[in-house]
Amino acid sequence: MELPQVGSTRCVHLQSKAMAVYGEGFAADPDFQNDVTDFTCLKTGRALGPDNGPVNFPQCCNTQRQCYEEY
Amino acid sequence: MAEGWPKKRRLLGTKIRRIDGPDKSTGRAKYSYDINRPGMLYGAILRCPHAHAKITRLDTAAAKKVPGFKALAIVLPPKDWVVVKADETGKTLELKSVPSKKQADKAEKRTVTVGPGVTILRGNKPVTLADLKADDVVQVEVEQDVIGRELFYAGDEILAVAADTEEHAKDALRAIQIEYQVLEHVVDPAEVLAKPGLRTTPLPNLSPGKEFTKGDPAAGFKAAEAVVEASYGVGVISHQCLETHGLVAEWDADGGLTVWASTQATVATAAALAGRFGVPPGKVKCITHYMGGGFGSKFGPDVQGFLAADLARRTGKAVKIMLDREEEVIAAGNRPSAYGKVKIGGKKDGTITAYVIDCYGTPGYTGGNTVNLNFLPYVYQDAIENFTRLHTVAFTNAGGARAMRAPGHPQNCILTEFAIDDLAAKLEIDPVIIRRKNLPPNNPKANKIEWAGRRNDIYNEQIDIALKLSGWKEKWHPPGKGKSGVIKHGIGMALHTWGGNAAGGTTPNECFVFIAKDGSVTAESSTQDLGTAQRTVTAIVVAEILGLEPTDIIVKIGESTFGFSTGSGGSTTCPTQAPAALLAAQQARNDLFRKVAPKVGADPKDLAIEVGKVVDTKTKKEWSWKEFCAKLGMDEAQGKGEWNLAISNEPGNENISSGQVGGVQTAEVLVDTETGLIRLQHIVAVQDCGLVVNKLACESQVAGGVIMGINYALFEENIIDKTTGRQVNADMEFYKLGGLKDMPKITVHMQDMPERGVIGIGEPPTISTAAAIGNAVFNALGVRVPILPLTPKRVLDALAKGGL
Amino acid sequence: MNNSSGDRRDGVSRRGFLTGTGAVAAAAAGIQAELKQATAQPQVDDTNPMGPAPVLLQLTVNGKLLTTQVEPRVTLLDALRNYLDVTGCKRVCDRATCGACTVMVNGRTVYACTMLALEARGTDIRTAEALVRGGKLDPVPTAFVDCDAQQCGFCTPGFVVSIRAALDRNPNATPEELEAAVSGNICRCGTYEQMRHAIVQLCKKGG
Amino acid sequence: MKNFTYYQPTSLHGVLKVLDEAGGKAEILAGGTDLLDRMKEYVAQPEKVISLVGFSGPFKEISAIAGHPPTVTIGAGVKLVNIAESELLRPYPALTTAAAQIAGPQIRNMGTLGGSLCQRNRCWYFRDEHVQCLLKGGRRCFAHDGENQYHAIFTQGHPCVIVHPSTLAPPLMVLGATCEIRSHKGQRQIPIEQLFQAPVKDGQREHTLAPNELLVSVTVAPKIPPGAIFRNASYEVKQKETSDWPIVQASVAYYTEAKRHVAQGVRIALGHVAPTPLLSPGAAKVLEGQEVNEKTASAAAEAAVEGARPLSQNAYKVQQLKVAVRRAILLASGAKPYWEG
Repeated sequence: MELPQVGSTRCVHLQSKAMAVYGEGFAADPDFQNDVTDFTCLKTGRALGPDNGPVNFPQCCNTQRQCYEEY
Repeated sequence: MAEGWPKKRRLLGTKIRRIDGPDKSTGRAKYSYDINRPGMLYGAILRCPHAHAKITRLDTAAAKKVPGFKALAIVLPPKDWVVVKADETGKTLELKSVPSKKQADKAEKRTVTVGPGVTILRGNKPVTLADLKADDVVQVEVEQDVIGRELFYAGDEILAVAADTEEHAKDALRAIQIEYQVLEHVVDPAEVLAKPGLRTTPLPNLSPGKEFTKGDPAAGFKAAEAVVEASYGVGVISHQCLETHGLVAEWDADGGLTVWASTQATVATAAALAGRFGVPPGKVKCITHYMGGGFGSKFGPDVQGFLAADLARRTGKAVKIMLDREEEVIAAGNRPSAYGKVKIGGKKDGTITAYVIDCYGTPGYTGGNTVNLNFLPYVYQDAIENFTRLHTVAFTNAGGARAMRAPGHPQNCILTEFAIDDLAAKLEIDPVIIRRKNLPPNNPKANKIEWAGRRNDIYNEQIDIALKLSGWKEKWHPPGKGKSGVIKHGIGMALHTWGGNAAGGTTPNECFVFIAKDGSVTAESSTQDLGTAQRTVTAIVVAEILGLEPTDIIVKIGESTFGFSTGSGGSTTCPTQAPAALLAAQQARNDLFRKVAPKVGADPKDLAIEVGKVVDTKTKKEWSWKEFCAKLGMDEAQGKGEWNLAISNEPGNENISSGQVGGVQTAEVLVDTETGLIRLQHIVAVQDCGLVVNKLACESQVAGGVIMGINYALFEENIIDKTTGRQVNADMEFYKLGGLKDMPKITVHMQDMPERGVIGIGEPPTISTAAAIGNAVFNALGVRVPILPLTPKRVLDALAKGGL
Repeated sequence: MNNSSGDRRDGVSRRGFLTGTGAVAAAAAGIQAELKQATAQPQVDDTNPMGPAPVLLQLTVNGKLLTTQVEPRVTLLDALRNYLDVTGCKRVCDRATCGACTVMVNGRTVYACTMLALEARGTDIRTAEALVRGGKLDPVPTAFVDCDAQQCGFCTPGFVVSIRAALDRNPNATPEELEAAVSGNICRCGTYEQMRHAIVQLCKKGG
Repeated sequence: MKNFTYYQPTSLHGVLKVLDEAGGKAEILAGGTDLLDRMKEYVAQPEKVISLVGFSGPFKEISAIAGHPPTVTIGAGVKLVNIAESELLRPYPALTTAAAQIAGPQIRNMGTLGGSLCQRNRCWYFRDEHVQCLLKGGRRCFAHDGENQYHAIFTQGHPCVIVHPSTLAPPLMVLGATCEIRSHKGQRQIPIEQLFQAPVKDGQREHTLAPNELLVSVTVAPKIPPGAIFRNASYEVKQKETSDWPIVQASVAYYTEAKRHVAQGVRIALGHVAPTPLLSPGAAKVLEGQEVNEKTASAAAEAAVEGARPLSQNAYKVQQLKVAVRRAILLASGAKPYWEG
């Protein structure tokens, strides 16, 4: 059972239901562990970033992404 | 060691009327949808009508002339810039990007010609060129920046307008001239599997499958006395919250923002708005006193919340944006579909020797897995030696999935429990034998109070209760072999499990209790009541500790400024807020004793609470509650309770709150084999739960979960047309939901296990209902109707194929 | 905390209630005059065109005469909620299906979302807010609270009004009749089981 | 919805005058349960809306039920609830039970006879403003090969495969009803079958009224020889027991004379299966002169589905229609419903 890797460099605007319910301890949320939690970008309020790209863990830990802002 | 729950309980576990029942049942309760502010404007959102397209032209001039039009905001967030030069005569604005080490340091420059399609904002207020000077930090919105933007589903948000009335907002929206380049779309996940190279969504449509194997399934199938191969599935459904998503946003004179939002997370919503508009969190307030259902889809302001607040800062007026029904269905989240080919092998003694599943589903244009990947073959996985699970996510041009009541679990349950009943039929045994044989074993290392240490016993006990209450022994018959006639009778069963632990990360949930000298008690928490009766839970807990009645407690919840709280998800609210209220009430009581004892010549540790009074256990003196509190004088007794997952996991706290429950449900149906109509007769829901706080509302949660499961089994699904890529039933007419007379008798049996502390049960009861009903229909017909919902068409088509 | 809008749109204050029965009688007389004149030979134009600009709207809601101005296209539901700050009826489907907007017009339940506000002039409009007098709850909401037949509560006013109307027409209604009375109402949280208990209580104790 | 001028005439003359001058740009507002839906979807954008609510006042001929059986005239403005509860219509359960099962109480308190007969179809492509189907000037019908689980199984070669949504039309057809239609220039009477047409292009509707015509009343007058016993019933298949559209409907009427239960003057009509409500002479012929029992009822049901051409997703409606016809016949005959075992 591989856990989605909890990158330390996640973008400050990445939000998910797991974070709304478990805060910084979101990795403990079973839904997060089973990758059934939904992600939104706090800049756009949608599941697409300011660059209209997808919002999820791997994509929003990519420091080279144009709209990425370190925590 | 914490004092914990009182051993002798007066209110806890009894049936108590909701304290907000009267306001709700007489329509006096004010929801976000009902808020009318002075001079309030109405917003409406322009959405792409195509399933996949790019914007090629936008002209908003006509819209801005529509009577009542006030403001327009496009969905792309205005970018922060530093003013280099503001040239009033030339009508141009020279900008450079805000220097920040955080972004991959790409300095940008831009020169904007200021005109009708350009809006400049500074400190959340619209400004003109004349107001600007060098080095000002501003946000600049250029409407034409939308040109070329790719839109991924029919309903994707583009911009919003605000007007004096809702009618004028719709008129302005329709006056907007916009053109699209229509692109290829796909809405059927099966089509995505057939075309691997497809790219019509932000990520490639077909995402790589995830596989996991335990043991040796091939060997398992060899050892099996019977093997069944079949396909099952269930389509995408919408949350259909009756109060749609949305909020009213209003800025105050000094740049603070208040929103009345329909949300499951007041604190997270306020924090998101603070981040988006660069306002200190302390100056943003989210109010959610009453909320018309969320079911997992409302955890933040969403784009409509940002647009309302954006339009409000541009107009200086309050702005209300509440989605209409069609928007709610297509754009506000859904439970993703799950279709699977299952191969299951087993023996006459019930052992499942092997289970292999290859399943896929669509979460719309974005989202994660569509089944709960680490929980297949669901409840039974720890007992089954050999299984393989392969799951593939197929993105389609439809609205994105969001968590929905027990995310993934109902799908898991269907893809497991259907296979068990089909295997039992081939082995010619009662499916209960297979269920009992493969129940998860007790974990010898875990203590006996907790779920892990006693789950096998709990499930067996629940199966016994369900068999008795449903009359299974008399009613079950081999599939299709019930009494003859056009109307066939059947009975089916399914099991589920769910977390329900306390929530919260490093910042615990808070509850505050204040006792005033007039004896009045106020309990405050920023948590929200989605219909789960959380307001009444807090009142009951505080009243129990202070010897009062729930209606005596002034409960103030649903305002983000009442301390920290986490969102209501994962069935974590009650197991978090009830302990917080318990500790707050106990602390306030002790504070009261400490402050008043010297004035009445008593020792605080001798004082105790009885119903309506305080007694000195040593001197046997007693005071009425009001009389005792009056001694507070200028003082106020205070208590603060903190609780979260970490605290609940500390040894000894499992009596206060814990997690993980099981649950067994049976369903009894009559099926008219001529018309394909299914009439539910009886559903039994046996649900373990820790300490029950309010038995009345607890049973409501279970019955409510069952009813949502009934809709999932029989009535609801999103139907999207392949050609247009548009949903044909984004309404409540052809998106069918059961009414009162569609419901069977529902017998709820709560297993009260107070020693486990409070456990959340909002989500588990909805998990196994659909699977139990599907198995009951199979038992009635002897033919499997494999795809839910079980519409008359699917029943008749299955009968025609099944040769019955 | 939530006060309704003050002056808005063409200066007619939404707070400009014409209280007292006098006003109601005057309005009703106006309507009667309109109808009496209809039986006379129709030489004069009796088609009564109104709008499209906003027109005066007077509605008797829960016994009070409320006044505002609306364009003809405004439904009774939107007039009540958006113009008159009466929010005891909710907008959920807005397409004559879910029942959350159910109100009584002259004792009959209707979907307020699918009736023009102008069509409700001169009628007696009752919402769920009429079912409490001075803190005393009507038997129907009382039964709902006793049996916990409301969870989020957004659909509850519609259900309560439907059952109240059925009991008004037949105080000895059977549970079967009351269940039929709510066949035009939908709940999503799933309060139906508790609603059955409330209905049984109402039939026993009499609505 | 788009704004409009609202008329509340208090004379039939006033209604017909405005209707005449509007040149097709007006819509009649009776109960509103169809029109307001269409206007909110911007599928209908009339400049004028003519209300019949003023009619609940003195104009009896449009809002009353009069006459005595077998001939009863029902005003087009009569509410569905009043049809369901009418004493005068008690001999016609085919009509009254159908009215009593429409949607829910709210719709039955608002909807009218005229509204039921003249309502537009409920096809979910037609009612989606963003879909240009045949009836809105487009070049194709999206249901034909699309989501057609609730569409027609008798398409009669028509390119538009809607079903007519009126649940009162089939019972009125078996009860030999005629419609009284008026316009500013005069009036006419037609058998109810001629009120319906299968629309194929923009501007056409599911009924044959001219833009300036108004349906004023419907008169039920089944031909029953003296002394004969008149039997009639309707049966609908609905997925839900609460507010829901029928998937199929059948109505039956016939009379019997001597002791033996031989059906005569048989009329059978089918609802929600074709662009118009359908009389089924074929089915009627099979039952005519036969003793009514499960065998003859089944034979008539087989005849009723003769010629059905289901689409890609609604073959199941053929089976359901057979069942509806058989059960309607048995209900009319007074036999104990075998399906309520």
